[in-house]
Amino acid sequence: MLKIENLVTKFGSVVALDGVSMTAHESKITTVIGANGAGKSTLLRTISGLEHPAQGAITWQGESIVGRRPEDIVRLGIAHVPEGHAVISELSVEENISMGSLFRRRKFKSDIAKAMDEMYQLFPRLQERRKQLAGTLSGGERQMLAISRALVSRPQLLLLDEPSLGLAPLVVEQIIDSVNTLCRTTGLTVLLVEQNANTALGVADHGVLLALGKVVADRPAAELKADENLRAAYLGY
Amino acid sequence: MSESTGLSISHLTVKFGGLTALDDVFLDVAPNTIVGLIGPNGAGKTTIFNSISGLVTPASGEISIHGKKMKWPASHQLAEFGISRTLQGVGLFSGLTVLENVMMGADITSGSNFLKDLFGLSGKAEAKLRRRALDALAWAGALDMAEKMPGQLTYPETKRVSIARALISQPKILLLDEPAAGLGQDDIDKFAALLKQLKQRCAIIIVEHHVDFIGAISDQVYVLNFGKVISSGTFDTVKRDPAVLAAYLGTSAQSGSDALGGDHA
Amino acid sequence: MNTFLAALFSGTSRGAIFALVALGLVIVWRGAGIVNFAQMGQAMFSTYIASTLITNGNSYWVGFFVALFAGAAMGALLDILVMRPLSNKKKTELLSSDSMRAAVPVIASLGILGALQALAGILWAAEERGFPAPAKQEGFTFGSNVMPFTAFDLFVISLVALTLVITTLFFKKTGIGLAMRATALNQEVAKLSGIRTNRTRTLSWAISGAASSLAGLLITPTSNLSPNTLDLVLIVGFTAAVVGGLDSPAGAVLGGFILGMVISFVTFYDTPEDVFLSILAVLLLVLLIRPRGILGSKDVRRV
Amino acid sequence: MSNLKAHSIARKSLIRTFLFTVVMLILGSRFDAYNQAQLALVLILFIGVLSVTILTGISGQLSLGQGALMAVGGYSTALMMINYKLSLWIAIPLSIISAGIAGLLLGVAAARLSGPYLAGTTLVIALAIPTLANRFMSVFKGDEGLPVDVGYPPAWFSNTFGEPSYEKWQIYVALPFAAIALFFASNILLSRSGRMWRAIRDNELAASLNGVNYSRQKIYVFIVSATFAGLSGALYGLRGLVGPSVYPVSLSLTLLTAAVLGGIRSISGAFIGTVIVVYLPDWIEKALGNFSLSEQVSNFLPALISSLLLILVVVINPAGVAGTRLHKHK
Repeated sequence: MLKIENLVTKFGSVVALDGVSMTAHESKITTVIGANGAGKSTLLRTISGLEHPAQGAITWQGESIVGRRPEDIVRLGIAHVPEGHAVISELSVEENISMGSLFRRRKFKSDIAKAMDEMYQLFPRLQERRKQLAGTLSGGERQMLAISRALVSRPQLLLLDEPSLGLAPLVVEQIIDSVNTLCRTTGLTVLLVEQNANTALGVADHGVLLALGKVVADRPAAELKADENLRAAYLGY
Repeated sequence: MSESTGLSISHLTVKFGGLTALDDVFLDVAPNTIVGLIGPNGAGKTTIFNSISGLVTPASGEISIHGKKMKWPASHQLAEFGISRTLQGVGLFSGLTVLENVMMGADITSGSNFLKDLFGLSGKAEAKLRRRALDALAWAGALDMAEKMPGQLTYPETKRVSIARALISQPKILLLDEPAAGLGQDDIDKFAALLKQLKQRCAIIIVEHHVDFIGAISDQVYVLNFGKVISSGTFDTVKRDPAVLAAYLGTSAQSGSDALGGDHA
Repeated sequence: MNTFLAALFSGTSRGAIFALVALGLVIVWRGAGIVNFAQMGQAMFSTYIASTLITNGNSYWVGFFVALFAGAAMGALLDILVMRPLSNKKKTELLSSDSMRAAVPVIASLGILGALQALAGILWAAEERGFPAPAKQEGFTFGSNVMPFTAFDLFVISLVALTLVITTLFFKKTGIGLAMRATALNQEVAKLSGIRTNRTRTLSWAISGAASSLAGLLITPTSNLSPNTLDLVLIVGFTAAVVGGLDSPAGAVLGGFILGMVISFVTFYDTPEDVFLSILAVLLLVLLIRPRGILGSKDVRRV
Repeated sequence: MSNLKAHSIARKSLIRTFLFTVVMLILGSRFDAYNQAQLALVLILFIGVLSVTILTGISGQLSLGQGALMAVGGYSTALMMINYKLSLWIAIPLSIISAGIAGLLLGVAAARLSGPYLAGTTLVIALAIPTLANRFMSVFKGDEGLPVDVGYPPAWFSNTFGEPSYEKWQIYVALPFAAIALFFASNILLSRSGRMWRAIRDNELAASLNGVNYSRQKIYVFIVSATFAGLSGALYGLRGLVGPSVYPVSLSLTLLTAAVLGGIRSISGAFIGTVIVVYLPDWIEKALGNFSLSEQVSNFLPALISSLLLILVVVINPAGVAGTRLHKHK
């Protein structure tokens, strides 16, 4: 379980997160939604150690992870797929995926090939393009690759930042479905940040609505979907 | 396209490599109005600004400024055309004082030249420019920051300074790139009041994801998604448009014309 | 014909060494975004260490390997003591602009170069001294003809070729190599993949240090050793890296050989005095046509 | 910067220049012969360091080839003095023009380059230019070089002010030029051009959106910087010889070291840095007077210490000694 209490993150004097408290429950999909600039990405970046919070607590499996470096947080089983198909274009598909498992080579050498195979089963299109440079992939394929890169480290918690960004609806559906299946079959905990509220709430168990760095609603997803708050947060009425 | 049009764009198409970032976009901005551009991340809002301000070269499209058809301007020619632009990351010069930053906004109209500068004879022009800068700062409510460095300001303060810098050249068209980003509700309200005043002086185009704010101040709103204008009109009409709701909340009312895996910058 | 062959052989052997120097520069540039002007200062220093060991009765190979190790250690230290603290300072106002962020590490590396050269002067005096070659420096004989190609040339070329193959395999085939490439290309994604980017960056400095020490060991038998002798090698190596493309290892090798050939042919067919003018000409020509080098990637201006 | 009135920029620069000149004259009259020669050297190099301050500190472009521009100034002056028997008071201003043209050419190339590309290219230029001396032997006299010096004062000067020593005459020759350089540098930094150049340094894109044609401005910067370097080089050669050995690559690095140590963004920093670089060997000698050091050590100690200082300044406070004020806020 990931527990966040009163988290504040600032960029210089800009307050991006303003006292956020929320929880991501074991083996559930929790989605954080809200308009652009609401602080969703900052939340994930603070959890994964890319940003340092000004105050507040982040506890993972009962242990505080504030102040740790991103490369150590990955080792605790938290994998982050940042916004914008974060893959390395100059590396091949295979290299991008295996990059995510480098740190496990010593202890889990035998498992790595298996983990890679699972990724190819999850996204067969990546297997066809194994030797291609990531830069030659389409947007949707790159997003699949970024997710595989994170999943190959066998995380218990997946932080997924706007997988739908710039993708056609059909592709979004496919990616979200894969993540959903994975969560339901393997017990992976997912924290999904989305701009695309309806899609996200469609698969999530729980929804958190952010506006201007604050939590304005924190409810079961189905309930939130019907809430007036939602439209107001996006379109201002 | 009437004579009084402040700025008008038609058939604007921008491509990055194989990706179409903007697809046949149109935009009409009348003088003394505020036009808001909204849309989800990656819809192409900033790319429109970049096209107008010479930072990207459109594949095709036309631009008229003050009713006259023009070439797409180079970035350093904007001031000549009476266009000012603020940058998303504010873009202040970190090694210049606030006053100097604002003076930069009208440097090329100061009437000085290199030889005058070399012989120390630009004092008069400098003094004039300085007064204008102080006026602009005062107008933006940032007069007491004049001698500070940008690094010493709070974020809302840097926004004010960047507005002052954009205004000192007395532009006819002002492009504001996410001016409300990072501001709290209080500052947003103050800022909205500031912009409504500003409208008396020039046409304003705002790229913004803070829809609330856009709704409160804009005369016209254009909604972009996947590089296309999907809706335009007053905020009240736009927000009732199902296409807009779909774009924002992600119901699958989308056109679906995008090929599998296609993406947009 | 004999002059042509001589120029060709000498160009190959020089080109190999310049390729090595350029490769050292490229590795650090990709890994840390810094052009290390101290690189050949480190090489000079470690060659002096080798020279001292050999004069004191140790075998050539002891000196050789100690020098490689010393070069690597110096590279790592330089990163840990100077460059890493400097990159942590990014938030200060002076370093908040791109231009100064690019300039200041270059200035630091020049300071390191100056310090190493002065220290070498203090420890080993400024007079030139010879440095032994592990192979004969007389041309092979072919019938009654002396060929313009020596056993040492062969040694240089094969050793450089071996080094290039090993580094290529290291970068392409090993996990650490992948980690280093990932860090160089996208630090954030690398960190999120669990790669300890500080360590891999220090490793780039170390590998670059070892590569340039090797270049120092290979060039001093023909050019002698003094605190300043390798300055010119650095400048040629830098030109080679820029000509090939600063971010491309293959470009470094290509650039190295181009420069080796240019220098060699100018020396043989014209006069050695024109060497630097011809280097300048090659550099300006390439930069005017392809500002990012022959194999360099395009610079994308972002807003 | 407060209370600017018309023409007050020139006035402010004039006051600075006047004070500078008076202090230098007083120091020059008090010093012994050795220190007079050192002071003359400070004045000469100060102009060269200003060229780095303007180019790197103000406009953010790193050049390692200022020594080559100094050589252009030096050779032009020497050739005019030797071949056309021109007085140095005519030859030096003319040689500044030739340095300016070299700066223009460099600037055109530099406008396309940035960061390490520019640094490396200028370094290659610094290396290639002096080899021209051997290439065109008949004109430049190769490694031997062209002997020139400041000569002796004209009769009217000696009759009016008395016969100065050679060292003092060196000061009298260098000081007017240093004062003029200071005046122009001060004007530029206080006015619009200096502000534009700093803006380009801080944010090229934003500068461009504010109407600055930065490619053109970068060329201006190079021309101005080159004229300063050329002037410095002309005076530097008049210490006795103009030849390739007088303008080595290390000279460019000395200028850069001085500029960084003092504070790369200000005129006072340039002066402080020059004093440090010129006097450091003397200070070290004094400080270590009690130890008997071998020549090998004492020859290299100043270089070692100035290099270490350079590294320390860069790592601890990159804004330099005079830059603390600018640097204190985050």
